Amino acid sequence: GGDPMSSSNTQTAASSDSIIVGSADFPESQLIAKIYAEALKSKGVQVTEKPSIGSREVTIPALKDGSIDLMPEYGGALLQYLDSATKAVSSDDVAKELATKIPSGLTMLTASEAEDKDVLAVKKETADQHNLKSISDLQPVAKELVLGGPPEWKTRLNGVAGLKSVYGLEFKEFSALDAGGPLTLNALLSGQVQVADIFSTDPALAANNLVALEDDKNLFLSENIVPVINEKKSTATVKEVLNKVSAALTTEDLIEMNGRVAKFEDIGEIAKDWLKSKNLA
Amino acid sequence: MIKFENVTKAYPDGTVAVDGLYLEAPTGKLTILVGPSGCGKTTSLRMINRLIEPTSGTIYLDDQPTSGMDAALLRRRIGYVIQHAGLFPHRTIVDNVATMPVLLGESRQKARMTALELMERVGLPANFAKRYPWQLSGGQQQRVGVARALASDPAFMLMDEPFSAVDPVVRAQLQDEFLRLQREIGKTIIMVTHDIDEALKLGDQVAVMRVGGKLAQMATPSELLTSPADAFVADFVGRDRGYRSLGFTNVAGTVAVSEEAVVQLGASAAEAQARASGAWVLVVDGGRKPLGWAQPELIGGELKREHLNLSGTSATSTGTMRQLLDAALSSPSRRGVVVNDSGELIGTVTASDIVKAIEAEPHLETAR
Amino acid sequence: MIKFENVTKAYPDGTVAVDGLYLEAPTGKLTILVGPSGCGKTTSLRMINRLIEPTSGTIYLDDQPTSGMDAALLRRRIGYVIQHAGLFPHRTIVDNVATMPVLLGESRQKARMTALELMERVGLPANFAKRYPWQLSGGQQQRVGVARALASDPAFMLMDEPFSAVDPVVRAQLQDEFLRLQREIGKTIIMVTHDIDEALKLGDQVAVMRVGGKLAQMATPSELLTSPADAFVADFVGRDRGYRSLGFTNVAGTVAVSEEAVVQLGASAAEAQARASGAWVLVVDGGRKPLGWAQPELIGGELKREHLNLSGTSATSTGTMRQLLDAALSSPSRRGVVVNDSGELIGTVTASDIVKAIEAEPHLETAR
Amino acid sequence: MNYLFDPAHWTGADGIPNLIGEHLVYSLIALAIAAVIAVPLGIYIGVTGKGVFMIAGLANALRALPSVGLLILLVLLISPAFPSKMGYILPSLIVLVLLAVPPILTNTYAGIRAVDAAAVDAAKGMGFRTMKILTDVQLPCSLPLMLSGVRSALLQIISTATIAAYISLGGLGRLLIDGKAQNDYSQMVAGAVLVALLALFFDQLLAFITRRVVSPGLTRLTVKSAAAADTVKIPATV
Amino acid sequence: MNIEWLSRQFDNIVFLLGWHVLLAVTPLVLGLLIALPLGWWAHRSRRIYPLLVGIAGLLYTVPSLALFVLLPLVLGTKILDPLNIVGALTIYTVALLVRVVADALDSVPEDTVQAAKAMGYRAYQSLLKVELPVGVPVISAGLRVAAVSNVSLVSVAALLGIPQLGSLFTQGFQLRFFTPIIAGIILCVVLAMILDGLIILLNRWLTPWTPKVVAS
Ligand SMILES: Nc1ncnc2c1ncn2[C@@H]1O[C@H](COP(=O)(O)OP(=O)(O)OP(=O)(O)O)[C@@H](O)[C@H]1O
Ligand SMILES: Nc1ncnc2c1ncn2[C@@H]1O[C@H](COP(=O)(O)OP(=O)(O)OP(=O)(O)O)[C@@H](O)[C@H]1O
Ligand SMILES: [Mg+2]
Ligand SMILES: [Mg+2]
Repeated sequence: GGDPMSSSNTQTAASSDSIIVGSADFPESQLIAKIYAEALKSKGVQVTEKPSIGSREVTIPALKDGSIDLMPEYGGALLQYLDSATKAVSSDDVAKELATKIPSGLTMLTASEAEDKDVLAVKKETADQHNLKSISDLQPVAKELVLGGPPEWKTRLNGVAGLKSVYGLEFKEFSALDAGGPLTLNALLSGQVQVADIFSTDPALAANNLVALEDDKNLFLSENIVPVINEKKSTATVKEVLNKVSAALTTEDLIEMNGRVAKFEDIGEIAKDWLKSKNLA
Repeated sequence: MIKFENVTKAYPDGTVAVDGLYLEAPTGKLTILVGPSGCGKTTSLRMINRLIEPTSGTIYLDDQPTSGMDAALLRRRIGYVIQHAGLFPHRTIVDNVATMPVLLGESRQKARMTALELMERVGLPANFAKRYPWQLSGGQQQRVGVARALASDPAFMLMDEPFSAVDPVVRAQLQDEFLRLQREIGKTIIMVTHDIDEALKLGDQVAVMRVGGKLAQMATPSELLTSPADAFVADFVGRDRGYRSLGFTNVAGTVAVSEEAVVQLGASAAEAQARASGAWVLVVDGGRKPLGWAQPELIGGELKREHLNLSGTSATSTGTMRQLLDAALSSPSRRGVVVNDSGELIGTVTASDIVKAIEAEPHLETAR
Repeated sequence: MIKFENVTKAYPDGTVAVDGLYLEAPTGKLTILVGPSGCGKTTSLRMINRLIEPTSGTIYLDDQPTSGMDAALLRRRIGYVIQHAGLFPHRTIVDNVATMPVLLGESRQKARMTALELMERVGLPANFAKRYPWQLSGGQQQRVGVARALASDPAFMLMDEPFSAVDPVVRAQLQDEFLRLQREIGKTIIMVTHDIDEALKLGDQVAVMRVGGKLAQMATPSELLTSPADAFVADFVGRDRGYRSLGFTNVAGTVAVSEEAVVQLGASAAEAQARASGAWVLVVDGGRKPLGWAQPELIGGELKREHLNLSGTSATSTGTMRQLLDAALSSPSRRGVVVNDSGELIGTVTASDIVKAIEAEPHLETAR
Repeated sequence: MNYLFDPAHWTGADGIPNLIGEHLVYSLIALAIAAVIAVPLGIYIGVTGKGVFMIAGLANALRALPSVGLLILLVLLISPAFPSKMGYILPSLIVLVLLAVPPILTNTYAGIRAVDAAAVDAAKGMGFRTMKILTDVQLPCSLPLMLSGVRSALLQIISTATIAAYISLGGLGRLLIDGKAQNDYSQMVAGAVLVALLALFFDQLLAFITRRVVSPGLTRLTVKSAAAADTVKIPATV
Repeated sequence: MNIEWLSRQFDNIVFLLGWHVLLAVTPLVLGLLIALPLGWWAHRSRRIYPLLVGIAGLLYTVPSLALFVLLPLVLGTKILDPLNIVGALTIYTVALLVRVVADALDSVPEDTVQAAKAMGYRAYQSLLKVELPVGVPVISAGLRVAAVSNVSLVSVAALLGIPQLGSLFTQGFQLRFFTPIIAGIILCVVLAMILDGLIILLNRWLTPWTPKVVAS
């Protein structure tokens, strides 16, 4: 018995000559996974893809039990998943702490400089009206504003709790939406919420003229993109390929590629184009 | 009076269920529609209260054509009893019976009072009032159906095989009750059945229909037996029509009744022997009610119940020739027992005497 | 032979359905269980093939107690026909009939051949073979039920109100067919009914049961009519028992038949008048088959069909007294028409002559 | 289970009583709308016999609609037009209503059809007018089946109303969605149990109401005909 | 509708459809196989009937997502294992069909059962050769409902990342892209209707003996 979401079902390793690349159930994760897969394939590694398998509650057990072998992850979020009480914020701290918290059998490769972190966004009008540039600026007006974010923010330090303890912000209400997804964006644009958690690489930020407030007190963890892999599959070739990808990937690349995804372009094409442009395939 | 004038009904699929029907059901009389399955009996009946509209022809209710009337109002003037009673399953028995009065605007309480009376009249105990239809047997439901149709005291009644859902014994019982009731209330009734016995037993007049919706014959029951219009009617009326027609001839003094010596239970063999005429002696009780026949020669000691032969039926002096003949034929002594209306012995008759009386009477030939 | 020895059945709720029953159904004979509703007929029947287990007592099949047998094997030796036929809705008619042979291990093809023969035997056209039960009328389904029970050629048959689901006309027809069949096959049959007419018509012997599950009387039909054991049986047998019992007496030369002068259709009024005896003359067709009676005085011109009175029934010289008497009673001339088996006129008899013959015959008294 | 016994979870906007309240509001509104649509339509089809083919096909097609897909589609279509929670409430209600219509519709229709034809005939023969036959005979007699349709509709609504949480609305679904997001398994179990209890409660409540309003003359029939009619329930879709 | 996207994704959609069929049909077959003996049991015993039907009713009220998550606990499966979905849907199917099978067996006319018994059929012969075949129309009516609702339920598994048509919904949602959502809904409905039709055909084939009446 126990809790299946934190289960540590020991798992027979998948066949070692093939690597299963998984991704979470949102486009960016699928895109990066695709990049990993294409890059590996071009170096002759046998790859099976299992895209869009859900949130971390599903993907981490899946990694552990061998349902998948490789996943693109976000450093901060992963750390918080593994240790909800963490105090690490900066890229280095996150990386260091992650290395100790990562479940046995799994390992992280080098993190990319590219990052996709939570930002608090407001509409241009709201920013102008209250003269908002950073999160601290919200202090006088927070009581009139509704905050929107993913359901887990209710209890998380890097959510409602942190905004209160670090910034001293108490919003009028918190509305549980989704993780920077369409609900959140819709809610922000239609005015149901005035402040929302959006991801920094979301092209919608620019497209909708939203203002991302600066995290001046470093509440939100850095979210560098990092491949998490089953130790047994982490061969030299695989490591080399993925490290090269991580090295080449930038935040701007992500924003640009996310823009193409939003125009319903094929993720495979986008991934191949990027690899070609970086001479990785 | 209900009158059909050249009424025809053709269903949309082309079936002609009723074909040029002329029929008159006189006021206060019970008219029976009888005929083989599918001959259009139900169709004819339902055209009267316009549950089915005739294709052509006119039906009159007391000389007024029904076609011009408001159908719902017309129906409220006519009691309608259908085969499986068609009770409202969600209402108690008393409320089922009270339906029409309430519909006609009477207060619920008053309607229930009437309903209770009517229930008694059709032989339903008062403690059934609060029951629901499913708690009643088929025969009891039929009675409720009749009571419900009577509740608004309509001048006309239509009854579609009202007694068909019950077994023969209960059926006979219902028929008897119904006859009694109709003698009291004298409604203008048209009843459908496909049972010729029922028709002959109940009808003041009987309309025999043939398949195709045509009238084969309209006559009184005894006419039907003695002068069937054609082979179809003769066949439909059945094999025993000679015997049955005796059921329509009253005894009423036509046959001389002879005195019969009797003994009582407990009499000695010798006494019985002395009273016997032939091999048999009639045994009666203290009130001169016949108990059965006994053979004195078989009595050892005194006359006991087990010596009685019970095969003989008895006839009343006011009854029919049919009963009388049967009494004679069924009697082991060949002498039929005749009693008065209170069941006391009058005397006996022989089959020969009865037949002589029958033969003396002219055959009833109707002018056609 | 099927034998009940002191058999009692009490249901778990305490109802005693059958109480100390002794009964013997002789081999090759048709024994009928009759009695009012709820008297335990069905219960008795179903104890034989152990669909119900007796509470106490023993039932023997050819002198072997059934209690020790394997129930399924026992049942395969006994044909069973129930009220609503109980056909398998998912099998064609021929497969329904073939059920038992197939169950007993015969090849399907051979079983179907047998089934087709049996279908013919019970009067079902061969083109019904491929139909399903719902495509048959109630009466036809009954026949299939009988055919199915016969298919394994069982020595014993149990029939529970096998003809009750159909209307009187079809019912009489099924009964006739069944009688003919039983004459051919001579099975040991116990049949249940609550219709005394059916019991008297079909049974070699009749067991009358009373409510409470006790046997009231066991006798042949004519014994039942002439010597009912008690008032309950007399009542149950009904009012017409004198007349009915005539149905068990054959004419067979007991009554002298007089010659009757006849005319044919088209005869002149004068000719008819000349031949008439009394007011009526008998009209026959070219083959001397009686058509009806006519009154010469009413014929204007020549004798036509419309002059015929059809009320008279006719009796065959080999038939029963009942037919003969009815022929006389129903005839407008009071002379009953007697024909031979091919329907040709032999002559006429009067009711008086018939009654004389009846009275001359001693009453059948059975020793008890 | 621990989740249920923590008093902190029983107060506030996100407290269990509040969630149950929201859950009920969505459920009952959806049920009311569905009834308003399905009952008259079912009566019409039952009485006239028109559109029987349509009803069979439609009911099945509605059943086949994946509620998650439909909800997402409707949210994307509708929510931009409403600057308030309405943008989410409306799609949820539509999905719940679509879910509840088939059982009520088919049962109403079947209930009317199942009314003893002889009783209707007798009513007509007694001079009842069409409307009176409907109100005095057909409706009361079809009530047991109709209510059993309502009952299974409500069950489905209650267990499916959890999806409202998926698109940010309240109700007990919050416990499922939040529990999943917060990696709090006991919260999810608590949600599942509460939904089941709520459904059970309403099932019993409706059974009780049925016993009260249905004529005892019909109850014996109900046992069999309710089983025979198409009242099979469909599990919730989240 | 973005036709170009659809044609690009054709292989993927076919793949999802395949999984969807597998995930919907397997529980249907398993559920039926399990429900048959259980239903027979409920039919035989008036005490078991309310118990089994009651448990079945209770199972419906458990949201399917919760059941999907709960099952690995019971089955010891991996969280991503399609077996969880198959298991959960099998439970729903069984819950639905137990009552249907019991009612189907109840619907066999008493006369028919008695006739079989009286002809010397043993209990198992009567069940296999008479009662079940005669109960087919009722069973298949229940099976139709189960099939249709299974198709709809499978799509919920998208929230767990098990590939099937439901994946098109989450995908479309993330991208605010109608094409996959509409395509997914249409395919679900069409699939349900096809399964429904197949069961109707199967029923017809198994029951040539029923009067042809309007199905409802
Ligand atoms: N609605 C209808 N459409 C077409 N034909 C019909 C309809 N109703 C009755 N019929 C046909 O009309 C004929 C007469 O039917 P009706 O019901 O009046 O017969 P019936 O004498 O009452 O028979 P039964 O004794 O069987 O009740 C039958 O052939 C029947 O099949
Ligand atoms: N399973 C049972 N449990 C309790 N009582 C029963 C059961 N079956 C029959 N009875 C009762 O036993 C008595 C005899 O029933 P049975 O069916 O043998 O009567 P029957 O003579 O066949 O009647 P009918 O002519 O109505 O068919 C009745 O009083 C009946 O109510
Ligand atoms: Mg009729
Ligand atoms: Mg019986």
